[in-house]
Amino acid sequence: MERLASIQARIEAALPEAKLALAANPGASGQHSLVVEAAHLEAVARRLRDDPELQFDYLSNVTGVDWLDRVETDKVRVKREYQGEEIEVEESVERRVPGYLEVVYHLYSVARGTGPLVLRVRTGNRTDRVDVPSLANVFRGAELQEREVYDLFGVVFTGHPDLRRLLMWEGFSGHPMRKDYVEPDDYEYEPTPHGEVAAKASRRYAKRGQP
Amino acid sequence: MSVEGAGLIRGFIETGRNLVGSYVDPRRWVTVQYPEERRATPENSRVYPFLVYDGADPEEGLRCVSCKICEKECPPQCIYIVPAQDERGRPRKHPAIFDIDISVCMSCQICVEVCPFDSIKMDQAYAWDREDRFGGLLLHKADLARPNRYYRELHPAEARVVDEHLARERELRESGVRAAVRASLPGSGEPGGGT
Amino acid sequence: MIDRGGSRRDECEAGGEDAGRLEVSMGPQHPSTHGVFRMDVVLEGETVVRLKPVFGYLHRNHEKIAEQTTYLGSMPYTDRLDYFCSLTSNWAYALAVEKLAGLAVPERAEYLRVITAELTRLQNHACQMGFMLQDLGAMGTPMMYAFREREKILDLFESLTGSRMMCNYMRFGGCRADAPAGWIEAARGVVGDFPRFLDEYEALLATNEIVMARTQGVGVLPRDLAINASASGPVLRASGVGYDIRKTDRYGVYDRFDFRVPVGDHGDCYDRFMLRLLEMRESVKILEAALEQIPAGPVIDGKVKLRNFKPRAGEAYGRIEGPKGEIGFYLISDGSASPYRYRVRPPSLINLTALEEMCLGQKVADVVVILGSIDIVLGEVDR
Amino acid sequence: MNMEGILALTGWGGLRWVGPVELFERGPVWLRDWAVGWLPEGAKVWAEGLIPAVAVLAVFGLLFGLATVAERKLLGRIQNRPGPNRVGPYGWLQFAADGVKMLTKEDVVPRSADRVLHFLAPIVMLAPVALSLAVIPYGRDLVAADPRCGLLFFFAVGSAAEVAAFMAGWSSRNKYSLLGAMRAIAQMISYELPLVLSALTVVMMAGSLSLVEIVEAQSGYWWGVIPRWHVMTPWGLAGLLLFMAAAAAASNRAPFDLPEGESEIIGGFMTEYSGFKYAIFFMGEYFGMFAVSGLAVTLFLGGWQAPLAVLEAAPSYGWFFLKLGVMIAWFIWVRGTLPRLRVDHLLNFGWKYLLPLGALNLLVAMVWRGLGGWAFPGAGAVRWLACLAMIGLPAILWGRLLMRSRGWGPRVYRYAS
Repeated sequence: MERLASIQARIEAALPEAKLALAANPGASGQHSLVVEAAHLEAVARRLRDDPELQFDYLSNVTGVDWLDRVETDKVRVKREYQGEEIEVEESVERRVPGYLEVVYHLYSVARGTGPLVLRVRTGNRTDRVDVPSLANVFRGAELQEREVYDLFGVVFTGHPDLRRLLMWEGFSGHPMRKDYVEPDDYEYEPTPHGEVAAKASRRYAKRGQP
Repeated sequence: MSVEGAGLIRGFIETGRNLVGSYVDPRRWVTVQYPEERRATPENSRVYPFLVYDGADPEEGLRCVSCKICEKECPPQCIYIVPAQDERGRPRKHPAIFDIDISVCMSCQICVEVCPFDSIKMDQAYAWDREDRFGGLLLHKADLARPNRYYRELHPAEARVVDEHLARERELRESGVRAAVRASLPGSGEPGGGT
Repeated sequence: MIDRGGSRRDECEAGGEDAGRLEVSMGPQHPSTHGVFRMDVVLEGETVVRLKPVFGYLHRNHEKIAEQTTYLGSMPYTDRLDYFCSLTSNWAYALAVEKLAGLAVPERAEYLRVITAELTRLQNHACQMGFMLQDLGAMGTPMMYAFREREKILDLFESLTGSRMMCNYMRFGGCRADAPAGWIEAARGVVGDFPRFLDEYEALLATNEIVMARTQGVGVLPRDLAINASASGPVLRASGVGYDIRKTDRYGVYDRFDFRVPVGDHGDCYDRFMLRLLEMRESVKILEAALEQIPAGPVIDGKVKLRNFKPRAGEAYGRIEGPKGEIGFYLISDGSASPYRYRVRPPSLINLTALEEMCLGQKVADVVVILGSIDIVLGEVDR
Repeated sequence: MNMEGILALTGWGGLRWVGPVELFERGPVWLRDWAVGWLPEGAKVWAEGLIPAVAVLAVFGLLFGLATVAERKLLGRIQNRPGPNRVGPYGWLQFAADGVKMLTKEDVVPRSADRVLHFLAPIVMLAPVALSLAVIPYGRDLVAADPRCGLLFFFAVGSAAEVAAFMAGWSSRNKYSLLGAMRAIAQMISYELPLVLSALTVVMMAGSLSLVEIVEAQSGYWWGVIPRWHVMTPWGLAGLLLFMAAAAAASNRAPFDLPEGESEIIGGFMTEYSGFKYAIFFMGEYFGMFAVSGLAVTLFLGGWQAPLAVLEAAPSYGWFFLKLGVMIAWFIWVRGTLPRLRVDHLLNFGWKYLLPLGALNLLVAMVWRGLGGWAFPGAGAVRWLACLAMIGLPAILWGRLLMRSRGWGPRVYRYAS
């Protein structure tokens, strides 16, 4: 934790506009993380890589996490009029906490043998503000993994050189790793690109007069 | 300093040695002529689960109490259990239906590990085939039941531990019952009874 | 413009930049793509001018399955990621969960883990070299030698874990079962015989002029790109980076063994090939020491619950040096019986990041060799 | 067997007592004459051509079957496994089962293939190779045809296989087939040259293009023990090695099996062939291997000549087929040992290595003949060694130069600290 705080201080000193937050890990592993604002992600990552004291040059793992919208209930005491007199009652107020998608990066240093440094970046929500800057230009190793996160979670990486689906086929709709993804009953009838290819081929052969 | 071409010649010598060696050196020969020869399976080897029964009756002797723990823990969820009921409709500690879909089972042995009653164990089979792809691979209680004798043959070391453990439990249970009976009898004069 | 469904004539008639180029879809059904991997290759003559890997033919969403089952229930699925190295996948997953829940592992179990992991490395490297030589066109001879040795190691696995490939052996806080009587001696015998096979391999292949001509200077992955593209395992080390997680993280009891990490200077297929040979020699050293030192004692922490295992909320990333590279598991627990997030870091997939750079300008025959030298298993690439 | 003699039919109507040696040696020729004798005068000239042709095809057809089994068994043993051992005694009838399988398989022709060429390609592949078997002398007087230009005929006919390969590759309309066909053309054309060049050495020394005469030029023994085969001379030894390297390439055998290259381009020009057509291709390749092996035996290994004078009692064609078997075993051993070359290495090897060495070998042969007049004690050994050095040293040094110029060589590895 102290080490992470010193890294945070170092980065904030170098990049004053970038605000980092420490996210503590309640588990036993002691792997705490730094939360970066999406706008400064690339600069922070570049700094982490190039800083001669840190040298986090190896992006081991990139993954997404889907945090659903939650409904939290707060207990509030309110004054209510009841049978003519005012009394204080406890009421529960439902508060909707918007969910978000999170991209988690695990950085290591090959040069120093240190790590992991966990970086997290969050999207605005789960529906329309799902873009995060791509790290593929800082770490080539992010290229395929970001494609996978895009494919399975629907995080859009701006600036990615080749953002296509990785594991699911092109034309597939939905993002299977999201928590609210509903599996179709029957995969057999999903449209696949092959149908289009077959139709095109048959048109061409018909034109040429081949069987 | 090596002569160009020496590497190729070294390779020829090596394959030539293996050509001859396959006739004389058993360490170079791992092939088994399958239908005629079968390699012995080691004791730990596993394929699919079976149900153990004690005594002679494969139905009543089943150790399974249909607690459904294995059904819940099975990763691919290939176990299906319906508990038996007595005449009055109360659940009995016995499975009415115990099916395992072998086409889904991945032989992971987790059901065996989680079973608190030592009633499901892993079978061994060198080759296992069925002609019917669907029905033939759905094993019912009758297909799965095997005597404890069979288990002892398959996994002798493991079965010894299990048998000892079960015997101890039975002893405890029976002595507990006896103690309870004695305790309920007034004026029981036997010293040290029911401890 | 290339018409994907079209024939040669269409492409040649199309004119423009792509005239005279041939787009070949190598895979998903191709003898040398190690399964159902596909590469869209554009050729000029036989020279590769563009290569796009296409993934997902074996995708089964392993991570989603794991998020819907218990912690223990995912263990047999990790066997099926890299079906050549089930034991190292097991270990990586067990390690991640142990970090998540703060569990300690008995000493004997740590030794058994090292032994099984190094045996896995031996058989994986041997077979990888065999497959690569198969891709080079060596008619299966090296592969058969590798499989001959692998057979002996798989026999050991079967008598220890009950299964030859889908071992499902590690548990949180230890290993599932102790070694049966005589197993350690049998393992010693197999390990003792292994250097003979390595000598044989070296004589057959290491100085073979055709192998050198086919692999030296082919598929070069420069040092900086290797680090930047997150290559790991022998691929990273062949590019001149002496990074071995067994040394860096010192997980398990690896700090008790004396072994060296071979490093290549060229980053080509020959280096990747030879490094695996040298790594096997080091693994034999580790195994000999481990089989000598293994202490008596329990193999699993009896207090760890098998059922209803619920680590407290938190997250952990655990990784080990698998035969193919860094295999890691990232887990987020919300305190329930199944992980909230379960992620596999697949070394096979991530090592393919720089595949296009390695293949550009090479011949089409080199593409399969480069792919073979990276060592992928599609069960892990597509998950 | 009656050791005194056997009543044999020598030609039409002539009966006489012969010994077993002569019976086996002359038997095939007598059998032919006897069969021809039954026919009317006009048909005899046809029959005299046809009977050897049928005999050659039958013998090599059977040899093809046995060679496939032998190849699989030998490869199996090299790889420490038994190989086919189920059909027939020790699996030797496997080829019959394979044949039945091939014949009953569906013949798949791609929809967009050029059907005529696709159909013709296997035939065009097999026919010239079978023709080239005609000029090889299998035994004393056992040759289907003995034109004055036998060797020329062999190479001329053999090069038609290139057309077949390209026909197959082009007509299949498959990208892998096309790649395979292009490789086949490049390879066969480049390797015909070193092949011819190394054969040319023999022609020069024997002074004839007729294969029968070339074999006869190798008769006799030095000091009564060492046969006067060409391979026993330095230029002959080098010629044989060059010839075998080029022959492997010309017949698409490992390590030069790039046109098939199944790990890279699936099956090369044979990708879209199945069933019987594939079997014909397969047969064509084996016939090609037999033809070049037979030629190598003829040119360098003394053809049907026995290795020792005392062994001349055995029938001459037996010696030929024994040597042929050794050649085939060599091809199989190579296949079990070596990985495949890459196409540019292959062309480099052909043009930059085999071709200059082939030319040099001609020179060595000339020197060998020129030094034949030496008559001091030990002159034979000096001449032998001098000629060997003349071809051997350049071969090693030139090979080293070619390897080193590309930076190929063994490496030493370091360990991370």
